[in-house]
Amino acid sequence: MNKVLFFAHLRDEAGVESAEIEAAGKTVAQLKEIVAETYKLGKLDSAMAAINEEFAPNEEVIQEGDVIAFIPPVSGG
Amino acid sequence: MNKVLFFAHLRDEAGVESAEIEAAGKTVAQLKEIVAETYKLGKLDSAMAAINEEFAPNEEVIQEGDVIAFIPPVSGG
Amino acid sequence: MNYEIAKENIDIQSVIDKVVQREAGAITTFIGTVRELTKGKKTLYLIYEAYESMAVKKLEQIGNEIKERWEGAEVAITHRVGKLDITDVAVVIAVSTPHRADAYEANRYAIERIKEIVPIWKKEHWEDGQEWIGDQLERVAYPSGKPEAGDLNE
Amino acid sequence: MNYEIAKENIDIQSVIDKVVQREAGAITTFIGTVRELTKGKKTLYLIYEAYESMAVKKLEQIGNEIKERWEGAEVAITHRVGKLDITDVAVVIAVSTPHRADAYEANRYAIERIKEIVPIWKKEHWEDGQEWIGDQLERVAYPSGKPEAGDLNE
Repeated sequence: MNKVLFFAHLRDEAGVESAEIEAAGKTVAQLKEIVAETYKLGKLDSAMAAINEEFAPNEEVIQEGDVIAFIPPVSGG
Repeated sequence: MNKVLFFAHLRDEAGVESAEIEAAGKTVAQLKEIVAETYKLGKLDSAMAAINEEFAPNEEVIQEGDVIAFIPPVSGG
Repeated sequence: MNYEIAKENIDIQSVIDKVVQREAGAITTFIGTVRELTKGKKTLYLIYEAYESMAVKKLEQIGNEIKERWEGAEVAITHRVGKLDITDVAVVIAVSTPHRADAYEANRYAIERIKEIVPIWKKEHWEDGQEWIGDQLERVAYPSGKPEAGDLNE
Repeated sequence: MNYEIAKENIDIQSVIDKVVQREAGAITTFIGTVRELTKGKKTLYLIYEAYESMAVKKLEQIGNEIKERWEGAEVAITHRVGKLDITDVAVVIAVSTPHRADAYEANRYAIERIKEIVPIWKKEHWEDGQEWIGDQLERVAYPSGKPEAGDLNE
């Protein structure tokens, strides 16, 4: 299983802070599609993804146990 | 009469912090010459002068009561 | 602990203290404060949220990038989360270097990088509504899913 | 009293407090500290001396120059005099502006101007001697008796 984290407007839209999803073997892009459909997330395309707290490109393959976070454009500072 | 102030290495060389000199009607350049000779100040040429706390060019004429300061190249900050 | 996410008011002096060094002639700080007006619109308050564990790692990455580029630099960054009122301090960046030009440049680099790669978001609250900043149309989106090629695993 | 000559330790936060404003999104500070090594030579301590009344006026002039050039800027500068040990704070410059690029630029401008026009001098004390900095041969002299044309009565 994999933990998936939502932040900022994505969390507001998804209505949850995190979810458990079976994502091992899928790419980040594939997981994005699944998550966008499941949670009706319109702007997931503009989000970055992080795997285990490091930015990961769309083509990276997720491993069992990885924590995936969807990161909207940041606005700290 | 005019008060003349010395700072930093000029004060160390002159051996005084200030002096009373009759300088009215003289230019800054003329006063520099007099002071350099009186106090044996070798580096007065590289000093700026201030009249009443404002930088003054060499050709400015000193008025009665003006306070003149000789200001070596500054090194604050 | 030079890189922190704070839930309370940031003590600026304590961030500065982390970068004091005998080899430094200059310390610069950047203090980001909550501004009342942005494009004529009045902000009432902000909420900052962070992906805290990753944010700390990314702040540390920025510090390491600075130490590689500016020799002898020391860096400390604290970013606050939670509700912030006007004039409250959101972020403090302190950089010390032997010479002053580097302290300014390295500090500026830090704030620009924070705005690129550190997972922190602010939600602006106005009299007539609220919005997460960063999902607005005028912002650059990241269609490839990443901020830029160079940011990955740097 | 945004422009001061201090005879004791400078409280950095109190300088920052002077430039806090609701319109500011950014505050930068420059903190000049006493560095141990300069060109490989070990400093034991410094003595700073000021032509105090004129120095305060010149600091204020610098603040006014900044306000003219960078809209919405607030400025506070405190420079210390007397004996300073390694890592002691010699000067604190705080600048607040609505946007961050200005806060960095205006702050940098302030320290460069201090080094040009404010009558403050430092005497370095090493193990093998002491010297007023500013009268050394590697420094630019002012043969015309002034720092530069633009500095007069600005």
